Amino acid sequence: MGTEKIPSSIVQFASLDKLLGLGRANSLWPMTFGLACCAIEMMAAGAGRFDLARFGAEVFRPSPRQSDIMIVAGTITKKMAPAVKTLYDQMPEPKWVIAMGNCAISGGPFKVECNYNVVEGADQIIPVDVYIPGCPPRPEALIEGILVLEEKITGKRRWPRVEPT
Amino acid sequence: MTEPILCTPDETFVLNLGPQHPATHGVLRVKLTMDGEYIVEAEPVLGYIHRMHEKMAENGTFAQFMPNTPRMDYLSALSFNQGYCMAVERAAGIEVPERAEYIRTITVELNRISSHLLWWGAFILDLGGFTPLLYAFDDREKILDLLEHVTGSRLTYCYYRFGGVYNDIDDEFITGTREFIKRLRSRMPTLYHDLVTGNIILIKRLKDIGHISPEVCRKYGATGPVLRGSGIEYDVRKNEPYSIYPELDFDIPHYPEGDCMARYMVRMDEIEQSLRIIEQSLDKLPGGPVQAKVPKTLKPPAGDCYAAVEAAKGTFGCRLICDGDKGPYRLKLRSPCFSNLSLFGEIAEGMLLADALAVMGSLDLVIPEIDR
Amino acid sequence: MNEYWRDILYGTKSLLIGLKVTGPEFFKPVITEQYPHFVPVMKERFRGHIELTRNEETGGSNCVVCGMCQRACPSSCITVEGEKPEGSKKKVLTRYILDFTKCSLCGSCVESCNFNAIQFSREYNLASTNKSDYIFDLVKRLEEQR
Amino acid sequence: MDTSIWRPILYLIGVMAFAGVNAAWLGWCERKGAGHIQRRIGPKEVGPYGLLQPLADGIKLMTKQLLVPQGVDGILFRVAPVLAMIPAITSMVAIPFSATFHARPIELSVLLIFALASIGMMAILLGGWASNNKYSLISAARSVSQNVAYEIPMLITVITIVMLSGSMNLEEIALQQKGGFWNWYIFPIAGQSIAQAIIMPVSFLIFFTCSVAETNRAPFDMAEAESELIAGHMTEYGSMGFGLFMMGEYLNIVVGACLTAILFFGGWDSPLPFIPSGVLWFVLKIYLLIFTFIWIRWTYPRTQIYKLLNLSWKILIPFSLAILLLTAVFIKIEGILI
Amino acid sequence: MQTLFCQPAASPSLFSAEGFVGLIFLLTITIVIFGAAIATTSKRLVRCVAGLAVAFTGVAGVYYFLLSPFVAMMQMLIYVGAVSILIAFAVMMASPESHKGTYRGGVLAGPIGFSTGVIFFAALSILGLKTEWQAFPRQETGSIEHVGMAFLTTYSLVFELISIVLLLAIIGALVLARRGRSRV
Amino acid sequence: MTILNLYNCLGTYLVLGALLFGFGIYGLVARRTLIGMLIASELVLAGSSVNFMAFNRFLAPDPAVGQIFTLFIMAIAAAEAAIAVSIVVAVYRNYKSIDTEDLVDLQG
Repeated sequence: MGTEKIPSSIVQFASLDKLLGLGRANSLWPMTFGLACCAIEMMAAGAGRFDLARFGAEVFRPSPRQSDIMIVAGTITKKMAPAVKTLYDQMPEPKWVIAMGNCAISGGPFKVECNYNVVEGADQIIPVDVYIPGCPPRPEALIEGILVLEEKITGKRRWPRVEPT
Repeated sequence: MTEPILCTPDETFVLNLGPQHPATHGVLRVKLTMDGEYIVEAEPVLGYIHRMHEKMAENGTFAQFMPNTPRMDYLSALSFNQGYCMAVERAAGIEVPERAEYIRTITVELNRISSHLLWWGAFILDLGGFTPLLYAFDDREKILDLLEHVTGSRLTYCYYRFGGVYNDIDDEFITGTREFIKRLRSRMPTLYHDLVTGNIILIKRLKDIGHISPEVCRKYGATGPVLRGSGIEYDVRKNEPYSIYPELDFDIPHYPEGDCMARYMVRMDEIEQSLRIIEQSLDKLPGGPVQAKVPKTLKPPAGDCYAAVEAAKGTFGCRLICDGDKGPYRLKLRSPCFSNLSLFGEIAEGMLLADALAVMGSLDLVIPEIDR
Repeated sequence: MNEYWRDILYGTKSLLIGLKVTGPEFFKPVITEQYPHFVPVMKERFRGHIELTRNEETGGSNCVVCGMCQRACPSSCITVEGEKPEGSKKKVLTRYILDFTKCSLCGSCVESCNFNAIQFSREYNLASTNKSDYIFDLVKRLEEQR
Repeated sequence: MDTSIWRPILYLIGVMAFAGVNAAWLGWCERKGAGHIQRRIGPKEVGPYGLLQPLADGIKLMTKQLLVPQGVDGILFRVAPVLAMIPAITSMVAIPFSATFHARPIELSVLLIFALASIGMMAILLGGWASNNKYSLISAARSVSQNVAYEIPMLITVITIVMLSGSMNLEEIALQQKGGFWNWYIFPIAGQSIAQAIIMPVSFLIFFTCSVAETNRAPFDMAEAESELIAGHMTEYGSMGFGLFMMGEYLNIVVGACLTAILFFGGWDSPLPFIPSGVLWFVLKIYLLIFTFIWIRWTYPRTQIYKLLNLSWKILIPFSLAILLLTAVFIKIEGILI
Repeated sequence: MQTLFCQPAASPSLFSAEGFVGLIFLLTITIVIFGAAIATTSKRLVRCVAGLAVAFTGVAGVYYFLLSPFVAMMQMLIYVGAVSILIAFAVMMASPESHKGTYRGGVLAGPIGFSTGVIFFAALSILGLKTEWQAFPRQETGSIEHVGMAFLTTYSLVFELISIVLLLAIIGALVLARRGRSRV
Repeated sequence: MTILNLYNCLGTYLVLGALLFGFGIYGLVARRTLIGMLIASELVLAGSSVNFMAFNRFLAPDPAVGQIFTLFIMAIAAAEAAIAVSIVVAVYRNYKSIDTEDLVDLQG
C-alpha cells in the first residue's frame, strides 16, 4: 500500500496555513508502536504522572491510518526495518517521526563493531523530525520532544523552556 | 498491521498478528491460521528485536557487558543484573558483602513489584480495561522514584557491580520504601482486587481459559509464574537458594488450576510476598561496606560456571565460560520468556482469538528478552 | 441453574463495586506533574550524560587524559585527546568528545575515573531536530558554563 | 400537510447544530472524564481547559490526506462513514426536547429511532467489508452478531414501556411520567402496582446494557477491540472517514441517552412537582447518562464475543421476555381491578 | 375523494408545501429505482446488498407516502435492519467474490433475463394503468390500532401460521448452519 | 396530473411495483450466484408489497388489510432470507462455491 506524496500545504494563504499548523500541532496522535525499552517510558509519559493528554497527544492509535506521529521507541533491527517502513508508508500525510532513545537515533549501545543485526538509526530508513536522546529518555524528554515538534510545525514555541536543575 | 494475504479457498485464513500489534507488547509476530474466530494453528515468529547480546558479551570485557543485561528484560532489569553479576562472581570467586546482598534483595524485589504492576496494567489493557493501567503506573512511579534515588535511572538500571552495588542506600530510601509498602498494601484491596480481580467480566474471561498442564510446562521448560500457576511450587529463590533468601521468610504462591486466572493470582500474590521480603530485609539490614575489593580488570580463571536467579518472569540463567581472558569466552543466557512463549503455539490451538490474546498476556512476555 | 443465578447476582454486584471504586477517583485531585510549567528536580544520583567536573581552584577540568573512561566505555562513546604542554609533567585536556547517541548511561566511565574528573549532568529533557546536537564537546561545554 | 414548513426546517438545523456540537465535544468530555477517573488532567493546554481540543482534532482530521488503500471497494469505503453518521443525526429529529420543543409530533417516534438505528449497523458492516482487511472483516462480523443479539432484548423492553404508556410517541410517553420522580417509569410507584416498581429497574438495567452494546461502547466494544483487532472496522480509515465514524459513535450515545431519559426518566420532567420542568432538565439527564456511559467505559475490561452473546441470549432475552409477560399480567389485573 | 387514482389535476407550485412533498416523492422513487438497479446489475455482491438496502429504504419512503408510517418503519426495521444485513453476512461467510463473473455462463442468460424482466414490467404496468380500478368508499381509518385489532381478530389464524413459519425457519436455519461445524 | 403530483396517483405506485418486479425477474434469471438470486427475489417481494400498499391506500374499503398483508410478506421474507442464507452457507461449506452452475452433483 504505497502512499501518494502530496504537498503538506495545499492552500497557500499564510493565516490559514498557520491555523492548519496550530490544529495539527495540537492534535498529534501517536501510533502505538513500542519496540523495546523506550516503549515503557512512552507508556509512562501517557500515564497519570506525566500525562501527554494535556497536549492532546494521548490518543494512541493502534492503526497507522489514524496516527500522525510515529514514535520510534526502541531498537530497529534489520528484520524489523521493512515493517517499520511499511508502517510509516501506511500513515497518511502529514506525518512526523520522533526517534526516541539512543537506539532509534543511531543504534545506541548496539552500534558496536560486531553489529550484524541492528539498524544504526531510524533515519536510515525513514525521515526523522525530532530526536530525543537518552537510554531511555525520561518521560519529560518525550514531552519536550512533542513540544519541539509542535514548535517545528507552528514555528513558534507556546510553552516555557525548562532549564534542567 | 498485516501484509495482504489472499484468502485461501479453504475456510481457514492466515492472520498475521504483528510484528506491530497492540497485543504483542512489542515486536513479536504470531502467524495465526484462523477458522473464523478460532485459531487452528499459532506460530510465533521471533527475531524482530534480536540485538546480539551474546555476541556483544564475547567481544567485550566482563564489565562492559553489564549495560546489556538491563536491556534484555527492561521490566525486571535488576534481576538480570544480579544473574550476570552472580555468574561472574562465581567464576572469579568474589565474595559479596552482606549489606550489598541485602541491598540487592531489596532493590530486586522492588523491581519485581514494578514489573508485576506493569504486567498487571498491560494485561488488563489487553483485556480492554484502560484505567487499571494508569493506577498501576501511579504505584509504579513511586517505585521508580525510589529506585532512581539509588540507581540514578528509571528503567534500565545498571546498578550492581561485581562484588557489590554501585553505591549505598540512604535513610531517605529506607523510609520511602516503608511508606511505599504501606501505600501499596492499602491500595491493593480496592484499586486492584475490588476493581479488577473480583470483576465478573475479568473472571469470565480468565477462568478456565488457557489451561497449561504441568507436563506442558515441563516439556517446554516454562518457569516462573507460568509454572507456579500450573501448580508446581518451583522458585529458584527457594529451590536453589542464593543471596540472602534462605534467611528470609516468604511463601511461594502457587495455584493448581493452570488457567489464566491462576497465573494472574500467582503474580498478585507475589507482589504481596515481595512486600514481605522487602520489609524483612529492611529490618535486618546490616551495616558494612557495599562493595568488595575487586581488581579493576577482572580475569577469572578458565572454567565454566552457571548462576540462576528468579527474575520476575521466571528463571534467568547465565552460563559463563571463561578462558582466563578479560572477557567471557562464551556467555549463554537462558531467558524465561523464551520458554514461556514456546508453549503458546501448543495451547493456543482451538482457541478463540480473544482468549488466545488473554493467554498471551498472562504469559507476561518481554520480547527483547526472548530474542536477546 | 444455581450457578446461573449466582453469576447474575455476583456479576451485578461486582460491576457496581467497580463503579464504586472508579467513581470517587474522579473527584480526587490529579497526580499529574505538569512538566513545562512544573520544573522537576532531578535526584542527586540522576544519570544524565556525563560532563566534566569543574575544579574549583583552577576553574578548569580535573582530567589528566589517562583514557580510563575511554577504555571502560562499552559502546566507545568517549574520545579523549590531550597534549603535554612544554614544561609540564601532566597532560592537559584539549578535546573531550562524547557521542551521547551511543551512550547507555551505565556509569562505567564515572566509576573508572580516579581523578573525579567526570560527573553525571542533570540534563533530562534533551530534544532536538538535529541529531548532531548530541555529540557533545565537553571541554567547550565546561567553558560555556563558566 | 402542515403548512408551516419552516418549523421542521429550523428545528432540523437546530438539531444538526446540537448533534454536531455534541459529536465534537463529547470527545473532549470523554477524554477529560477518562483523565479524571485516572487521576490525570486530560486535554488542558489547547484552549481554556482544553476546550479547543476538538477543534484542533477536527482541523487536523479534515486536512489529513484522504487515503483509499489498494484493493478496497472504493465506493462502499467512502460511503460507510457517512452512513454511520446520517441515521444518528436523523434520529435526533424524532426526539422531543420538551413539551413545546419538537419538530412535529411524529406518531411512531420510538419505532423510527429503532428503524434508523438498524441502518447504522449497515455502516459498520459495509465499512468493515470494504476495507479489505481481515481485522475489519472479523470486526464487522462480530459487531453485526452483537447488534442483532442486543436489539432483541432492547426492543422487548421498549415494548414493555409502550404497553405501559399505550403509545409509541416519545412525547406522549414522557408526558405520562409527569409530576415527580415517583412517576418515572424506572420506578412507577404512583398509579402502578408495587410489583411494577420492582420490575422496572430490572427493565432499565436491561435497556441500558443493551444501549451500551448497541452503541458499541466498552465493555461491549467488540467491533473496535483495540488489543485484538487493531481498530476493528475503522482500521483502514484515516482522516475524516475515521472522524465521521467517531462522531457517529458519539451521536449514537447521545441518541441512546435521550431515549433512556425519555423512556425511563420522564424526559423533561423535573424530579419534584413544584420545580418547573423544561429543556434544561432533559439536557441535564442526558449528560448524566452520558457521563455514566463514560464512567462505565473507563471502569471495566472488555467482554469476549461469545460470552457477550451468551449474556444476551441466556440472560437478557429471557429476563426481558419475563418482564414483558409480567407487565402484561399486571396491566390486565389493574384493568380488572379498576 | 378516495375514488380517484389521480387526484387534483392542478399542479402545485414548486415552493408550496405540496410541491415540496412532490419533490421528495420523486427523490424517493429515484432512490428505489437506483437501489434496485444496483442490486441487480452490480458485479460485486456486497454492492448488490448495499443497493438492496437502498432500495428497501426507498420503498419505506414510498410506504410513508401511502399513509402507513407503521409499515414504513417496519420495512426499515425488518428489511434494512435484518434481511439486508443477513444477506450481507452470508456474502461475507460464503465466497468473497465470485471469480467467474456475476452472471450465468450462457450467452443468452443476460438478454433472456433482461427481456423477461422488461416483458413483466411492461405487462404489469400496462395492466395497472389501463385497468379501470374500482374504488370503494372507506369504512375504516387504517390506523395502527385498527391494524392491531385486525391482526388479532380477523387474521389471527394467519398470524399464528406466520409465527409457526418463522419459528420453523429459525429452527431450520439453525440446523442447516450448525451442520458441519466441528466446534460449538 | 403533473410530475409534482405523482404521489397522489395510483398508477405511479403500480408502475413502481412493476418496475421492482421486473428488476427482480431479471436478477433471478440472469444472476449466477445463489445470493444474487436471493437479492432478486427480495426485490420481487418488495414489488408485490408496493402493489398491496397502493391498493390499500387508494381502493380498499378497509385500509388495514393491505398493511396486514405487507406485514405478512415481511415476515415471510425474513423467514425466507434466514433459510436461504443458511442454505447458502451450507452449500458453500459443501461445495466451496455458491455458484449455481457448480452445484451439478445431482446430474450424475
